[in-house]
Amino acid sequence: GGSTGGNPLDTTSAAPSGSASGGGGKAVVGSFDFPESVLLASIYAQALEAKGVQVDEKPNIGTREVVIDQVKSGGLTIVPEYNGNLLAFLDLKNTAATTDEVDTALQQKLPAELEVLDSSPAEDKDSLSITKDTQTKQSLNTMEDLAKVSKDMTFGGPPEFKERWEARLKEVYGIEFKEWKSTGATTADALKDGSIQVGNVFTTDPKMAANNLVALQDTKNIFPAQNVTPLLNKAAATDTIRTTLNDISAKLSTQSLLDMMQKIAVNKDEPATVAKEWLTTNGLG
Amino acid sequence: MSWLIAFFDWLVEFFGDPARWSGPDGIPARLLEHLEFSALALALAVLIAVPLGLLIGHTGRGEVVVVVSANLARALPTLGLLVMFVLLLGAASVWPVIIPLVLLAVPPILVNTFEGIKGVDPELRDAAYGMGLRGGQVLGRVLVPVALPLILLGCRLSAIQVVATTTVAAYTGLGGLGRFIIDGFATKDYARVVGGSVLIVLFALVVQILFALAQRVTVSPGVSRRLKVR
Amino acid sequence: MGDGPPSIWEWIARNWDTGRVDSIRNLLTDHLTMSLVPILLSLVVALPLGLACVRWRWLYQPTSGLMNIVYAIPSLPIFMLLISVTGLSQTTVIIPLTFYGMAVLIPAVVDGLGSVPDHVRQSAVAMGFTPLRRLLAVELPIAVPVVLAGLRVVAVSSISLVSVGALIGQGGLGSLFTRAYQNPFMPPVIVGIVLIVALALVADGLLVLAQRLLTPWVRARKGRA
Amino acid sequence: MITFDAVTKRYPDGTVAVDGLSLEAPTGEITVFVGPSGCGKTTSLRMINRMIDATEGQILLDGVPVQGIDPPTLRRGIGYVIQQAGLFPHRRIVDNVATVPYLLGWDRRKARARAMELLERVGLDSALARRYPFQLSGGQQQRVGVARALAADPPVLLMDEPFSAVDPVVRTSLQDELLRLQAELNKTIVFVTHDIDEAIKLGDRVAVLRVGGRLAQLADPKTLLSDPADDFVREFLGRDRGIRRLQFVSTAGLRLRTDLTVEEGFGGGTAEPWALVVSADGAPVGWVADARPDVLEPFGTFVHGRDSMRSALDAALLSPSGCAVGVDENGKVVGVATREALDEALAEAADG
Amino acid sequence: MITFDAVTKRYPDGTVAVDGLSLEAPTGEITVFVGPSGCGKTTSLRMINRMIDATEGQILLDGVPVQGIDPPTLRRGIGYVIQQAGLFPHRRIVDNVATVPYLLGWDRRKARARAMELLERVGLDSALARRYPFQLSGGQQQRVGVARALAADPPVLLMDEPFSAVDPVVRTSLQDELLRLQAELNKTIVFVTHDIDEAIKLGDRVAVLRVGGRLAQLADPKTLLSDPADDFVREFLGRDRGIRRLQFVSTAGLRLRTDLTVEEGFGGGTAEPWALVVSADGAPVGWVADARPDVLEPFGTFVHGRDSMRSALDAALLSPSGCAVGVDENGKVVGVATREALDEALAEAADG
Ligand SMILES: Nc1ncnc2c1ncn2[C@@H]1O[C@H](COP(=O)(O)OP(=O)(O)OP(=O)(O)O)[C@@H](O)[C@H]1O
Ligand SMILES: Nc1ncnc2c1ncn2[C@@H]1O[C@H](COP(=O)(O)OP(=O)(O)OP(=O)(O)O)[C@@H](O)[C@H]1O
Ligand SMILES: [Mg+2]
Ligand SMILES: [Mg+2]
Repeated sequence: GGSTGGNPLDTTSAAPSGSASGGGGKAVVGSFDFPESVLLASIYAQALEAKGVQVDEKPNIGTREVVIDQVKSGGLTIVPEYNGNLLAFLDLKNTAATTDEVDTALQQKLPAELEVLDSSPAEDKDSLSITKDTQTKQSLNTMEDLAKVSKDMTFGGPPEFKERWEARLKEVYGIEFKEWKSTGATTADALKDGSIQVGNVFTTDPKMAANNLVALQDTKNIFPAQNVTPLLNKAAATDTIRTTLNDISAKLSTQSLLDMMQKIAVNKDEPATVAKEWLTTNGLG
Repeated sequence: MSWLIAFFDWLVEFFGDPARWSGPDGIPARLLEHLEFSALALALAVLIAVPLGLLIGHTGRGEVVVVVSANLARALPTLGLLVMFVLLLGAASVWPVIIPLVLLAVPPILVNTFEGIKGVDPELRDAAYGMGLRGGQVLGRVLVPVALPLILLGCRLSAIQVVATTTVAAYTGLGGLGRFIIDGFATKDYARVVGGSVLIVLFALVVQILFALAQRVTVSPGVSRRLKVR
Repeated sequence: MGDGPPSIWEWIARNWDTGRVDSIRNLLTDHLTMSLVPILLSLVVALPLGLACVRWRWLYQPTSGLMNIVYAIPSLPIFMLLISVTGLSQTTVIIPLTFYGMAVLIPAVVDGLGSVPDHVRQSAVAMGFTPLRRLLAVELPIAVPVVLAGLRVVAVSSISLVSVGALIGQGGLGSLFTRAYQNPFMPPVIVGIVLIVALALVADGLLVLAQRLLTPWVRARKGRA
Repeated sequence: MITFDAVTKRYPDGTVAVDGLSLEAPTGEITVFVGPSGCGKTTSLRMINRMIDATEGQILLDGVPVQGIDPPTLRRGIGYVIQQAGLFPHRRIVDNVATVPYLLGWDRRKARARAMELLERVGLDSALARRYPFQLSGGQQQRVGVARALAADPPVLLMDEPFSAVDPVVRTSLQDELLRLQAELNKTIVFVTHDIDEAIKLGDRVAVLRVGGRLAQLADPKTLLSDPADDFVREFLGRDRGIRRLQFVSTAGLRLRTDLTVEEGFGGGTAEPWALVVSADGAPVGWVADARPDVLEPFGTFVHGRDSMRSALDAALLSPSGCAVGVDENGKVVGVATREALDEALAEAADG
Repeated sequence: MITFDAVTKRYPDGTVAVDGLSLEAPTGEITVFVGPSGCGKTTSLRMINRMIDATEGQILLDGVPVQGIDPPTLRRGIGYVIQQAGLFPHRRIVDNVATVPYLLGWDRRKARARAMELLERVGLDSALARRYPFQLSGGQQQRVGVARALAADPPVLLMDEPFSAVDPVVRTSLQDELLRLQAELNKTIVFVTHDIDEAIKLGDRVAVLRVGGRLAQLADPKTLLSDPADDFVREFLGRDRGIRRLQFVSTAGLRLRTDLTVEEGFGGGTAEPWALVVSADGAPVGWVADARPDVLEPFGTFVHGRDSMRSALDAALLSPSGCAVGVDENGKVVGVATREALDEALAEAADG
């Protein structure tokens, strides 16, 4: 919506919220509307609480577009981000791919109100996924393979994915779909029941394994690195927050993320419980 | 005032974009989908609620069922039902959306139909039987025409709620005007959110007008007392 | 933790009171706040507006027309648009619900005052009531049953509508639905639906009780009929 | 003929609405059921067309038990008129009247023609035919109700307090209308009312019921007034019973004197204390006392032969002369009934 | 005293409801406004307590123009009773009655005590005091309406068709009640009705209005019946005017014969054609004709001195003997009014 010449709604709420005082006292931890983000936010929140920070949680808010706005305005203090997606959000054209490239680019593009901390080795990449069936039938392995047949296929994913990637996919791989569907959280199911043939599923999503899905190889590195990276409202950030979150990022790995997500998705454990467990195991809780 | 200006900017942006007016993502397609969902849900609700209301109103048995079920159905959260049916039936079919909408639409129709029939002047019912009309004839030729304004009112209230609530269908990936709202929100494209909402409100207003017209056509002037006494 | 998903009872036990914002208990309190405030607020606003519509009849047409439109606006986009104004707070949910409540209550107040039989109003005038006193001592009390009937509708639908707020992260018990949707799991949905319906029925029951206490003359009438 | 044979109606809640009722409503006559509220009038009436079924006993229609007839069929052959007319608000007047003909499968054109004819018959302007019921006054609606009941020319007509919702003036005209119609049509009518005056005016026979649904008396109105069966009936008939009885006494036999009239401009000097001044065209002008021939005193008139003794008595009481002026249908004086003549006629009536 | 001084009411739509009305309603009397529907009765009444303001002319209350008085204050000093009673459905009967005392700031206890006293006065059981209006019958509600109007003991009472919604029997008892109350309380009452019988029964003075709100006649009931001002009034008074007039003629002066009574077991053989058989305790048993001493014929009675000539005439007409039986308040025979005696009394009445 940038073309409207400034969003008047934003100005109304531009003032940082009163809770964001200079000290290390308070923080509002938010998350996107998918379980992994909720989990990460819960890890942050509980770790901070353990450090005596007064935490207010706002889980499940919505998409990046909405959440980042809130961090900027001070409605949120901390959000668990993914460096690649954040960069793509700030600069759609940016083609940085590796973790370092992305982090460097990110520092340049970040608006003044925001601050990112260290990237964690834990990564959860975007992917274009298909079912094993489709894979064997059409012998698709890479996204280049997909470009040949994509015109007959229906794509499903979160609504914002189309905005962000439709042009890039066509430009880099020449991938064009017959139809774009908004499938949100049901993408994996939609793939399975055949209402879509290609879906955008995160690589750490336990549904990948559960539903026999495979990710097509991103041979041209279009999907950037997606390391878990805390995003902060600069004005509300304190050193306690910074060190606590950096400690977490250092300990977090892709495998531990996968393990935790497995517990949440299969055992239906609560994100908060899983987070607490991890914090305790890693001596951060 | 900046509010209003932004609002109109968004409307211009949304409706002024020619790309919006074609394709599977375009306004006409979404409008049609919205119409399909709403009409299907409403039709089903009418098919369930009107006969039931007629039966209960006519026989006078099962009044409690109406009151309790209507209250209960009003209390049911549509979003919860939606999720429940998605989990039960999968997201591919339209039923997870249609069933909650039908549940939402049934109570007003049921209650109004029932009240309409029950509220018909007992003298009138008496006169009808007294002239030798059979049970079904009394219902069809006297009670329904007289209760029609209330029955239509129930349908209208339901229709408006259904039109507004079909929006939520988009949450599970189905189409309809709700797509503009959910997708617009996801991408922070307020023009789309506003445009979609305006479309839904217009849709609801058109439904109101259609019902008003239907009322004019179907309800006898003797019941609506539209005619001036000459 | 055991392997495999917990039963619904286990799940409830685990999540009832975790001390975190999304414990069932906290959601329940949030839900209550977000539904009760609009109920009360809409009543407080609808009363004077309804009175004004009765006093100046010409006001009623446009007001009820406007309220008809308000009623046709889906809650979701309003929530979303309001986020930019009121932020991620409960206010965002409370404001639209208040308007929906008004859409029901203003006509209820007008109808309620309209249900005062003309001969009763006339005899009040004839006995020397001043207009204000007549309103307070005669007309409003007689309007109570109709207004309360409207309030019951508002209460039940507010409680059930709050859950839509979950789509912007402010839905009280509704967040159980979004959570269960993102991470497919039935117990939270069941718990959410049951609690919301229960809340609605309790609220409804309380209002019925209030009606009995406030309007003994209506109850007595039913008792005899 | 409608025959009640030991009919009892007990409602499920135990109320005995009608208790062992036996009576006959003869063909071509108006039988009126009258009695206090709750005495079972409506119940009795509705058992005839099986809107209510009798608990015990049976009702015969020309000797055929109604229990054996399918209710809708039975009802189509019996006209039914109720208090608020019960017109169908969604149908035009003409279609309301044609309801039963339509039901009987008459040709639409024929049914409507019949309806128009009936509207005229009950005294309604044919312009009203295309209106809806709400566009009619209460009295007009009642007339339509009667027309509707007559539409299929049923031999039997049941009327349940048909005129009790309209104001007294309209009510009187509806009653007169009914009597006129009945003189033409000769239906078997059962008429329910709680108004004893109406019962006496309309009924060929009046059945007085007491609460609990027992018959207190069945008699023609005159007998009822002169010979109430018991205190209940006497009480129910109310005051003025003696005066009202005179309604059934004709003035045809009333002896009139023609020697008491004088022309206008009369100067006094007859042998009688009073003389009636009559105008040139025969209309009464006033009484003059012999003592004061220039003062015109009030007078009262009755139509000789048509009006009842009640009118004659009233006319006599209006004048200081104590005499009633008998006139013809055109208002011309035909003679004077003196107090002696009245006394004579009244004594005769009391004896008869 | 209430004075209408050339009062005109023109509604905004141009309807002239009352046109130059001038009359007085004297203190302590019942003045009845009567007339056909729409003749401006209600409008006239409501101008007194300023529920409607006159367009021209003025209304004085004991010489003070009502225009000068603040309406609520004015109204608290004037009782007002209307057709549907207008009771507050949400208040108990006792609180309904105490409404004006509460408004006047009386102590709650005192107001309720006053209400209870009034309920008793209008003939209501004190057990009803704690009920709600809908739990009362129409007649009882009307009584409460009257009690409520009387609560603050206002000198003036306005009553707008107060009894027209209840059935005739209850209506009669309410009318009697009102007359009894008025005999005790001596209020200045303005009473509106469209029922001429009610007007005649209740009114000390009756004002007949014609449509357009013009006064047709203002007179006491007897004068009204004997001397209607014009055809409109005559028409409005309706039939039986002569008979009804007898209502105002007392039987006190009626000559009774005491020589016509015989004891039970009488065997025949008086000089008279008829004899009245009286039981041992003085109650009438029946007439016997000299010719057939074993057959008891019906009789009619009137309370001598209390009942009117109308009752006496009715009693005479009930019997073949033509004589009315005069009894005392306890039903004991005090004498017999022969036809000659009645004629005599009637002639006297007609002259007066
Ligand atoms: N459906 C019913 N169930 C029980 N009792 C009934 C029913 N209908 C009538 N009754 C009772 O039967 C008795 C006779 O009722 P019905 O209606 O025949 O009286 P009515 O003479 O027509 O009275 P009204 O003059 O008031 O119309 C009354 O006591 C009434 O309460
Ligand atoms: N508010 C009004 N505006 C215009 N005309 C009115 C109004 N109120 C009454 N009228 C007219 O004034 C006339 C007198 O009305 P009013 O109510 O005084 O009659 P009424 O004698 O009491 O009649 P009823 O016996 O029917 O009660 C009628 O023609 C009526 O239609
Ligand atoms: Mg009846
Ligand atoms: Mg009036």
